[in-house]
Amino acid sequence: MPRITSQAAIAVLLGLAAAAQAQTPATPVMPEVSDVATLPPAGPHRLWIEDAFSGAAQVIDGDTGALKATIPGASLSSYAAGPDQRMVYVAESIWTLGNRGQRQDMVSVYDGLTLKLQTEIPIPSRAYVASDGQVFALNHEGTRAYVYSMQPASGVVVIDLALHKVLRTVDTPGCALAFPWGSDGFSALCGDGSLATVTTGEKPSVTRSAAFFDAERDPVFEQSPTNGATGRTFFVTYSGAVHPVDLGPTPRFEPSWSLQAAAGLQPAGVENGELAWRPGGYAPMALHRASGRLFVLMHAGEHWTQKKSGEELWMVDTAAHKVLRRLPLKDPCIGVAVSQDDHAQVYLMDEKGNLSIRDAQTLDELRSVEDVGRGIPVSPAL
Amino acid sequence: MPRITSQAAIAVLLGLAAAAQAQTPATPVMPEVSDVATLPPAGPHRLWIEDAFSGAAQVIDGDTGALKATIPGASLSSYAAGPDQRMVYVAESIWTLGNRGQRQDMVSVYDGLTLKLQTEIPIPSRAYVASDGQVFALNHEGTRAYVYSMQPASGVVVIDLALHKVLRTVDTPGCALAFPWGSDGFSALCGDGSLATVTTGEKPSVTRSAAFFDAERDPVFEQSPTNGATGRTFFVTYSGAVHPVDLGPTPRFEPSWSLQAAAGLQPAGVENGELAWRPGGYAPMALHRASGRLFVLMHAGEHWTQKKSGEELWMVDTAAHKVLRRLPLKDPCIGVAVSQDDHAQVYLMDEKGNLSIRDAQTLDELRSVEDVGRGIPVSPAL
Amino acid sequence: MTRLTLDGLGERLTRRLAGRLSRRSALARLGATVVAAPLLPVLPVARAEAALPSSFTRNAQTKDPTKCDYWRYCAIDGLLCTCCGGAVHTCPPGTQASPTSWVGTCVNPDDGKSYLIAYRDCCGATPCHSKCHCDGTERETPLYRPQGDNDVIWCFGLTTMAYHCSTAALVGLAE
Amino acid sequence: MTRLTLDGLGERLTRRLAGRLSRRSALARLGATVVAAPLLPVLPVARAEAALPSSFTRNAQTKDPTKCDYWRYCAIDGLLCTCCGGAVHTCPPGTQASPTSWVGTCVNPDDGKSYLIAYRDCCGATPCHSKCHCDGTERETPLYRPQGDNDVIWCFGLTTMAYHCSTAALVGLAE
Repeated sequence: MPRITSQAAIAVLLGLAAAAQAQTPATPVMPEVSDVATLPPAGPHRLWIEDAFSGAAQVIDGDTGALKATIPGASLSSYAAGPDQRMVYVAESIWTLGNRGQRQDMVSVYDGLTLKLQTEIPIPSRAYVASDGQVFALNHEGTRAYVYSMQPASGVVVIDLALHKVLRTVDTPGCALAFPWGSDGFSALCGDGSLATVTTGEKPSVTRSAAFFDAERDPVFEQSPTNGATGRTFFVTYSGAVHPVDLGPTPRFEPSWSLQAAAGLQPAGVENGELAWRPGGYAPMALHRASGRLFVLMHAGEHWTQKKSGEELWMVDTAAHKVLRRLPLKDPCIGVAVSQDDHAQVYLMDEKGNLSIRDAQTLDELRSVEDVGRGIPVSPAL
Repeated sequence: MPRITSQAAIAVLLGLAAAAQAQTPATPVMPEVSDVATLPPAGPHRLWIEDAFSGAAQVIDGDTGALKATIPGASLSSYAAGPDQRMVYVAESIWTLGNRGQRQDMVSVYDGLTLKLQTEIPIPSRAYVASDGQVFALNHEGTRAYVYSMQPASGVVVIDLALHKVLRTVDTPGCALAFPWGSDGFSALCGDGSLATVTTGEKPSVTRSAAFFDAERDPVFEQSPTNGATGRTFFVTYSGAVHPVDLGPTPRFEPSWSLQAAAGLQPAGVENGELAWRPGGYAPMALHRASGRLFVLMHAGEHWTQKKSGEELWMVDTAAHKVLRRLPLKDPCIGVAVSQDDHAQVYLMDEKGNLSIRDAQTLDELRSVEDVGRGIPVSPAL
Repeated sequence: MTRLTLDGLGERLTRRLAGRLSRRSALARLGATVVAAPLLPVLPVARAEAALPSSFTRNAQTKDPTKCDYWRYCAIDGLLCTCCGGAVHTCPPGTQASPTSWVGTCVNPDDGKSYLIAYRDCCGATPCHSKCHCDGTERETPLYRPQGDNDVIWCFGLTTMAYHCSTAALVGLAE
Repeated sequence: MTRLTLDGLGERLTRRLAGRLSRRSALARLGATVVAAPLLPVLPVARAEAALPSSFTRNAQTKDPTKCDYWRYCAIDGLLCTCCGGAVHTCPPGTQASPTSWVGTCVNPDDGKSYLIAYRDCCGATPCHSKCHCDGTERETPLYRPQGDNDVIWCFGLTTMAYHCSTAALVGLAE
């Protein structure tokens, strides 16, 4: 008598025996069983919307605009995906009593299809920041994860993602962030405008370059795009100077060039009152690695407006140092992302929380999604 | 050389010795010291805005409309104040890993002036609900707290607020909520429309009345207002029938009367299609205990619209069974509260999150506060 | 019993154990329900319909389960899983479907019949960012009739009660 | 050192201790700062102003500290404590003032002078519901120059880093 049984169970659970007895039994028909969805294998147009403060990343299908799932995360977590997004990693800091209690830093590991928690990798510490920069990154093979830590001192926690354990923490005094290259190396940016090159083997080594930018007057964005497979990286300054660097054991620095000059304009300066088109936003740029095309949110403003939303999207050929397209944006945008396939899509998030999905070639809008909520778009493809 | 010292400290902390050295020391002037504010002793017009989902209660001064402080709380917490709001209590459920891990149920105790956490009283369980009803309540002396629990079975956790410990949990099968009366008694509402009377001494006793309302077809609001000092309680049904009951060891039931009739209208029925003025909202009513005046949010609708926002505020004389005023509301309101002093204020929260503060006598608006955010107004005066 | 036992223990310990014990007991007691779930319904069947359908029914549609006026949502309260990567009776990836639920009786305007709907919450993850928030209140009852209370977080018997979204599973004919 | 020690421990234990140890070390190292706080400033002084004031300075006011264009907020990022029951350099009740801060150099339009402003976060409570969110970016630098980074949660050395709101304390003349 399953109905009796379940009635009894609920009655006990809810302490409502009396009420339950009183109820007219319903005609049994085949009831629907509740189940749980799984994600299809990730295609190239899968998109994440990362909301730093509320935590959680929305998983969106760029081909439909539909919300497919939510990756759970504590406030101020960082998110990353392994090869083919078969695994999803969340670097997070959680207190046992929410706003108080014992701090717990970890990298939580989720299956990429079921989003079921696989394990938690405890880490000694991580930078607790509302930053969209390279604070949590994987190497291009997805075998290593690097977590930037600034408490108490500047360092990078190196994690073996196969063993699910911390290998070591490399001190990076005066330097921050982690731009991975090769199997076990990464580079960091330093407060004096130099680059730190770090190998993370048994005996970690840290070497410093000469300063290649003015970190005080015209810093490079911590969201400067990098290609973990080749080490090719474009460090872009607040004023729009592009410093191409091939990261690796011995980094190769190329002469810098100007985004504005690439558009046939005067390079922008850093003095007060100097109005120019400048890069800005919370996710101000994205690189399509195969084509070397850089998509940058640009706004008209003075220096020190590096977080101002983009009024135009510039499509830049980083080989020819040429701006190919300038797309005026109806609503100012806080972030841009680009997928990494041949038929790439560009994702633009505006200040109202509306997402625009566009063809990366033509920049025509394919579809838009209203009111996605705060957060920046990220293409999780490794 | 304090400057050196502190420079060094910061340098170490941030791992930026290099950068720090490079800096021009600033001319020492008397710098401002950071301090922490404390609340003044609570006046009668102090107001709480409780946001069930985000957690936290905003403390607002009804005489200025200013936000004075925030009472921290986990999602789905319940809030209560002791005598003169010298102590603030938060009943909350927190998981050690935020959305996972070990569940911890507790009543967190805060000093009413500093809002510093004094202690946490662990409790076996509590109902985890988005309810604004009597799930957490103090007796009128502020010596006992009652926490309704429905996991696994229906019961009420009795807490001694002097000893900061749980005395016992009283099972209340088939009954829920806690309307405190006297020093150590409370009443609960039952699924069959009866009232359970509970004494919580060494040998707790639970007695049940005959059914006095139809819990299935016309339930009474769980937010029905009660006076813990006298036991005087007005159980109001979804259709607007008022059941006055003097809660106590032997509850005294008075004949019910109709809100609509008190306004010279036909009492509202419960059949589909029957349009009438009905009580509704998330905090649909509030009682000014001294005057016995009931303030009810009313809307025009059919039965089963008990959460619909109020389109009018009715001021009701509960002794004369007479509606004294019907105030049309410009924007529909989700909640109402009233202060308990002689120069009482009425607080109205509309659907847009705007708060209106009015004179409880004239219902004239004294001031309004824009965009206070989701949440219902509560006057925490015991 | 659980509670009496706990009262004997030290406070710290009590707190550490409280959740686990009470969840265990809940799970034990729920076992039957979980197993029997396919053959639910348990639960309150509304009395014979009044001649006139309710206002919700009169305005309900049967095509789009991402809208609040979808017929099954007559007593739902929460974020629709249909907007969060789930479906009408399917939880989004990474969440757990609650073995317990509150229940509504909704009329399908296509056949005019009343059906029992089990509103099962999907739990165990931060809330969905869904814009689809609905609050149906037909025959919705207060906590003292919890089987009809949609303010309760219906995640009993799961490893966590973090609320994500709500589903509406058809469990039977009400007549 | 902390970390090397931790690497030796079992994973569970590591996690249990990590926060506590690193906070302790932070506190130890911060001791001097905390004590010396009244005699701060430590910190980067911008180079001599360019002839023209910055756009923020040109539009700044000195009357209303609950507005983003208040002169001291040239490099603030966050919720203003002045809207949360605190004041320009006062944390709201129940929160803790961070002993550390990021720093901005703002011009007071009344005297045209540049001042060092220490932006100290108030921590230890759920975020303020303040509508007063501001994001000044004057001389705001990335993580590799953290003393000027307003994306960092500046709650180092406190018992919790839960962010509530941000203050702007005057610490000295920049010239």
